[in-house]
Amino acid sequence: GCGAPAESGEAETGPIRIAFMDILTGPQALTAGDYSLKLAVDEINAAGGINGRKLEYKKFDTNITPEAAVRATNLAIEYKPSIMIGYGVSSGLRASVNAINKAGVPVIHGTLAKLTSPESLGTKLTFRLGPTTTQYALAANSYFFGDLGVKNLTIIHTQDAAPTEGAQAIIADAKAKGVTTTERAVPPTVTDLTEPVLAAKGSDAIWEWGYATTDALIVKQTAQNNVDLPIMTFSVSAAATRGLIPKDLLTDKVLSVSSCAPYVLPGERSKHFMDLYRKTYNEEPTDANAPRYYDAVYLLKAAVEKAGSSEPQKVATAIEQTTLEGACGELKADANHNLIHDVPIIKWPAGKPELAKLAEDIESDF
Amino acid sequence: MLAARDIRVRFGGVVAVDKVSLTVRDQEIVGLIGPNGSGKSTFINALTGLVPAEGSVEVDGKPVTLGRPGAVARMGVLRTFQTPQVHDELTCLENVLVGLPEWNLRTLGAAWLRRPSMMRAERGRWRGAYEALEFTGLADRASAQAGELSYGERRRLELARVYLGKPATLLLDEPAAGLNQVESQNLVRLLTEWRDAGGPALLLVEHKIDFLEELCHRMIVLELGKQIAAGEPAEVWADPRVMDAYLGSVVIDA
Amino acid sequence: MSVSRVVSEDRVPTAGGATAAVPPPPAYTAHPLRFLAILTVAALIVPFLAGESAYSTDLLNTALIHSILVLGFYWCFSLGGRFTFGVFAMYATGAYISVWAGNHLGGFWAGLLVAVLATGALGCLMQLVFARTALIFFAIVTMAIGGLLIIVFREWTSFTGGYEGLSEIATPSILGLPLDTAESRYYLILGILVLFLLATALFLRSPAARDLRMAKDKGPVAAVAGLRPKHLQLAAFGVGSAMQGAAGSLYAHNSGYFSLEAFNIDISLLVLLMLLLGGMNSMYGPVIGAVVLVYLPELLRGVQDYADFIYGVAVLVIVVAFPSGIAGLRQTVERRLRRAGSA
Amino acid sequence: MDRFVSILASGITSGAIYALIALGIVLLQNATGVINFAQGDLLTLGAYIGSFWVVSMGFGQLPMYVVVLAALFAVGVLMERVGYAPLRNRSPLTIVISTFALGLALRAVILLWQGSDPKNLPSPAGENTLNVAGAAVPYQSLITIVVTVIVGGLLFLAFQRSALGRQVRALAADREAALLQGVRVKRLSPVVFGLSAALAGLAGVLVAPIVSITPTLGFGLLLSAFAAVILGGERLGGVAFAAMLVAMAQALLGAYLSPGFIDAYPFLILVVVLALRPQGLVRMVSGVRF
Amino acid sequence: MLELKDLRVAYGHTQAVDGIGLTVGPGEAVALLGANGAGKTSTLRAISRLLPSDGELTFDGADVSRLAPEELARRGLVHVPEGRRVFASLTVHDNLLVGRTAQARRDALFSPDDVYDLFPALVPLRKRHGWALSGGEQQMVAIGRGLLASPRLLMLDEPSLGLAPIVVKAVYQALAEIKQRVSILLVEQNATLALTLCDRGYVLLSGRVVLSGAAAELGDREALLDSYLGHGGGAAGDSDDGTTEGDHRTVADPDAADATTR
Ligand SMILES: Nc1ncnc2c1ncn2[C@@H]1O[C@H](COP(=O)(O)OP(=O)(O)OP(=O)(O)O)[C@@H](O)[C@H]1O
Ligand SMILES: Nc1ncnc2c1ncn2[C@@H]1O[C@H](COP(=O)(O)OP(=O)(O)OP(=O)(O)O)[C@@H](O)[C@H]1O
Ligand SMILES: CC(C)C[C@H](N)C(=O)O
Ligand SMILES: [Mg+2]
Ligand SMILES: [Mg+2]
Repeated sequence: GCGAPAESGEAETGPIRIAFMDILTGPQALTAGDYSLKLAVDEINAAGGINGRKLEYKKFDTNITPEAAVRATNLAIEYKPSIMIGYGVSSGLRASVNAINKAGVPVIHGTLAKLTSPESLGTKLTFRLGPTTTQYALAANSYFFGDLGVKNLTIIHTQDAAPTEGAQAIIADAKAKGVTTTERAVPPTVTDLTEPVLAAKGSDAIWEWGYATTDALIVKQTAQNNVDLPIMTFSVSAAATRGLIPKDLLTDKVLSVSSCAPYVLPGERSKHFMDLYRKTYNEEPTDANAPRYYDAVYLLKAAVEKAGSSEPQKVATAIEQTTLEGACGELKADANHNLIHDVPIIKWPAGKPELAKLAEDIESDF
Repeated sequence: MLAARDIRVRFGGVVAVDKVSLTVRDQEIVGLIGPNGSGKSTFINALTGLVPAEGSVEVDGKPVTLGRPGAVARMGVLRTFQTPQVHDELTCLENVLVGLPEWNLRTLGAAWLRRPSMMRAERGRWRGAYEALEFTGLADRASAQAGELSYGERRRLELARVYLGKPATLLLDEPAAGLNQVESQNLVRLLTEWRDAGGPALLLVEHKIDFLEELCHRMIVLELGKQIAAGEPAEVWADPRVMDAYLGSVVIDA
Repeated sequence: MSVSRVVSEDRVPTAGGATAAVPPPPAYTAHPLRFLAILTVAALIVPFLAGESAYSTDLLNTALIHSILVLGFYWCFSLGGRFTFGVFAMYATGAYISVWAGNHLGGFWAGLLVAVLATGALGCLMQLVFARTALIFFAIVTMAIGGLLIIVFREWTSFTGGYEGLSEIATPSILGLPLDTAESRYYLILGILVLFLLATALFLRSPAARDLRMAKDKGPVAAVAGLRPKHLQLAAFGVGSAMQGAAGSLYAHNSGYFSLEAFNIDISLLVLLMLLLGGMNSMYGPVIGAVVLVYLPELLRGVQDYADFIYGVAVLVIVVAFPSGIAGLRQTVERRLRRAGSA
Repeated sequence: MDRFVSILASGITSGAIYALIALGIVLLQNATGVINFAQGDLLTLGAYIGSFWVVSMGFGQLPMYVVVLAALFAVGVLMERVGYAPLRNRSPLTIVISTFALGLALRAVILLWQGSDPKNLPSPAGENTLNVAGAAVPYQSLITIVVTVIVGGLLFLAFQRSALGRQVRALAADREAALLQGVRVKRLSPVVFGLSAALAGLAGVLVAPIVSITPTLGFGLLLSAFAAVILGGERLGGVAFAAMLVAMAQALLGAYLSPGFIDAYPFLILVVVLALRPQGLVRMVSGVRF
Repeated sequence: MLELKDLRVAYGHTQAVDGIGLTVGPGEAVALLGANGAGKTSTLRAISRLLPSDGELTFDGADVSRLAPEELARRGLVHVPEGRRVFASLTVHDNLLVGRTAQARRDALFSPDDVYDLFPALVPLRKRHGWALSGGEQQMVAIGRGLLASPRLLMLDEPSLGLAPIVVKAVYQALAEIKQRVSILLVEQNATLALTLCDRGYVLLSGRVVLSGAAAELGDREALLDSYLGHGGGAAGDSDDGTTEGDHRTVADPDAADATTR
């Protein structure tokens, strides 16, 4: 099969196509990503498009299995996009990399594991719009160890890929800084964290890396068991905005580390995004993907303008050289094609998110 | 020859068969009777391994492991059931074929690797099965599904299955139940002719007295799992305990 | 034998082997081999019609691999009478073992062979240990075993790569010719599917198939007739498991990369759905079901939010109205018409 | 000590939830001879309806229970009409498959209605806890346990001791013979489906305040409930007891062996028990005699 | 009380019941006789509405051919089916109590104790599950269950099947007793026995009535046997029942036919 790079000519005059790759169906489906991508596309088109060309996008369901991701990728390539935005699961992206390479289409994705670094993937085409597991770990640890002086840390994480990798990074960093750690791995579907919570009783803080559901569980169960410690979670913002955590349990001891938090970031673009999103959809963006895909479209715009072409390969090269002030902060590709370098830590006094710290210039080893 | 000694079957607190011993010699027809629930079917189930049991069973002098379905079958002892057991979705012919004890060329390996010999053997078997159906008068239903048969027809199908199995000893659980007088008579004749032609020794469980009377050489009577009488039919019928427990003081008079 | 027949003499097949009067059992009146040949030829042509895109080739290969997987389930369930929810775990086991053996014992064919043997043995073990477990309990216990196997695979990352997956996978080859394109692997997978279908067809036209039916539906009755019902069911479950393992192996070597996410209980559901839709009383049911349910979601991409709902309803409709699936459509319709006519 | 009590309390709470699911399964199993694989999804539906009523609509907690029970009863009746009534004469496995399909459809409907974002349902008792031997036991756990005990007891009386219960069991044992005895299948079987579904819904609104509501919430709990059904020998009392056993084993093994395998313990229990005792711990009624 | 006209039952292409007409009056006992496969069971099942059938079916003067089986039972047309069909998972006592369901609002004719009196063998088995019972014990439970329904018309399909002679006697005595209050439609292989109880009888062959009349007339052995064999009633002789064909003579031997009459 030759899903070949878009032939020039027609390709340089017609609309610029974006393939949006995400889990669109099933229990793991995400919705806000699609919403914010659409925001950016509509905004750009309303302002006349890119170099006078309209943006057009189409959604492809990668689901959670690598198999489905490959199929979605193959189909997406037939759509002849200038870029693919999305991919929520590392292994799905990894499985699709052959097809991506063959087609030569750049990808902006939000996965966080080592598995999807350009080196592991063996490609120059992928860009990571979001921190890596290492960046998350280091950023949160810097707040814990530096700002709060934590000496004894309990880490509770789900057993799947990224949380396990993240936990390892946290522990390695803690060891280097002389902090003692206790680790508990639990299944993602866990419904009872009593034991890990009790195990954390002697420590200074809890680092919980899982899902919105486990975030809610840990906050509720620490409260029930009178364990009053700072808790760093991976996505409490999602749990909080969805109301999974009772309001009175949200305090400044409940923390979260986020890939992109326009609701607390001071930048212009962040405020603009939040206003636009709230105005358009009349709700809060509930997952961290949302602002990222908004930024991804603007990154494409900047790259196409820089390259003067929507040809995928040229776009890829241009992204490497682009710097963008986005809703998530400053985006700029480093040697590992990671675009984000400042990671926000958020706290929740009285149920309202507040920036606890912006951990700046956090670099990843992959 | 089938020899069972001190067979005992317990279900929790219920002793359904209590130390029953019995021998069926070649060519012999033995009746096993008794009131309802006296343990006749359970006894047969014990011999054929369908319920766990204590005691010992020998076939032609060789011991049999109890509690293992099929152990006696491979030594030439076959049976029928008091409620006819056939496969509703197989044809009558197929139902009979399943009763063939010959193992050769009936395995997965033969199906894949030894087709020609397998097919040759198969054709021979169809003939045998068809003859068995003819023997019990079901030949014209050979390709009908067994599920379409009436109660009495199922009985005959079961009989055809064991017929094909050429048993040395046959245990029949109420073979005449559900047959009318004429049909019972036919069955009597069928069984005698079969036996006379070198057929199996029979152990008969039945409630039809005339049927037993015509066939049996000896009879054994159970009550509450225990043997209460044994001997020639005439002796047994005359036994007052059998009268009381089984026949009722007056024999049914039409 | 000198027993006088109850039926008049003229109906007795005359001596000397004139078996004309003996109706052959239904299994021997069908022509599965001829149909299989036609199907194979058709399948050889399909790639030329489907066009050459990575997308359509991938779909074709997936449909074939799923056909093998469902055929394995058909052996366990339709033939062997043992309902297993562990298909997804067998599939995974086949994949992982095949990759390992392929890398350590000499390439794809060694991998496939070891995977087939290992999953076959695992299936036999399961069937042996739980031989006396009742039907629905067995379904549940296979679900549990599947869950346990996946947990083992999750923890044993040195063997499985866990969620990071495996990418060092031997490329299949035939006579030293590497099959490094998906197009070429189509023929490999097709070959193996046809081989399995042939094995199934030969089995169905054998006395063993008949014995197995009796064994699975009337085990004790078969036993006291002298059959060994448990042996037969064991063989069927083993063969079915081995086919599921083969499907896993082919999946692994065809995809070139996979991770633990590839295996979850949804696969067992999908396989069940495929068999039901295709028809569980025909050896072509698995193929029909797999093909339809690989392509259907692609057609439904436009309304994918409703896909699961449509599936659920589809199964209900099939179960209620077409108990013998697409393969049995003709019989079902005929029966309907007959009933309508006689009522 | 307080650690042990806390773990015990969380175990008993899970046990109560498993018991409610398992009771629903057994009720239906006794009435139809079929194990309902949609029971978990019914639980999920109950939780979502509860959350919708309380969180989205802002209505009261107490009426919520009534609404959920009524709604689930209706769904159960509907299930009977679509997925069971047309299949009554077919093999139990066919009906099992149809419950599976119903579960799938139900999950899909939930997804369409509520999306994949997790939802919550606050406890009527808030986050308050009761001090038991130094350990904090949430009121929600107490509510769950008490409700389960009451419902289980009522069910036992209704099912084991009343004419209605007898008719239901007769229906499962031999539908045709039951008809010949005048058992009104067309009224009875929807009622049983409704009751069973309502039990699932109840379990849903009891478990929801403890965890978050996701589309797969119930399906995840289903296997533990199955373990209870199998261990308990398909009798109401036995099953409730077995549910406790499974949950306690899970909680204690999780606490003292490894929490990482909490999801493996019900599997392990099932596999080990069935390997040793193919009929389950308590011998269940076997249908065949020759 | 019960009246059938031109009842027909077909299984696919086989016509199992081919236009049967039959009446059972109040307080009357009627026997339905015939060889294996003659269509007796099919007839009863059609009456109970378990099988789809054509023809007229009136019970108590009302057309019941559209009624559901359970409603028919509740009106008092109670069927003790072939094959016993005891509820396996219920105890003996519970089995009997389920029988009461069909009693509906009629006065009770029988109590469980009456059944235990009739079948003393069941007394120690009260708590035993249906699946553990012996064949004959099941038959007793099935009959007892039917009696507890307080039937107005009792249909029995081979009630003596598998029962010890002493119990058969008891059953027939009981039937003779209730005959005054309950009409009976009896399918029985033991024709002699059936005709001692019944006032009238019908003999079926291949789904048709080939002989009918008062019990005394039918008691004439020759006519009865002939009709069993398909020579008496003018119906086509091609019974699909092969057993009988070649054997006419043997069977007609008066001694051999002297069935259970000892
Ligand atoms: N599994 C069991 N559990 C408990 N009791 C049982 C079991 N199986 C059989 N019984 C009891 O054992 C006794 C013997 O039963 P069996 O079937 O052997 O009687 P039978 O002599 O064949 O009677 P029939 O002539 O009525 O068929 C009966 O009382 C029966 O209830
Ligand atoms: N489900 C079925 N499908 C097809 N044919 C059937 C079916 N049930 C019965 N038959 C046929 O209909 C005819 C009448 O059967 P029925 O059961 O009414 O006979 P019966 O008079 O009760 O016989 P028996 O004395 O053996 O019980 C038989 O020839 C039988 O083969
Ligand atoms: C898709 C998820 C892995 C995103 C994650 N919740 C984040 O905050 O970046
Ligand atoms: Mg018996
Ligand atoms: Mg009959």
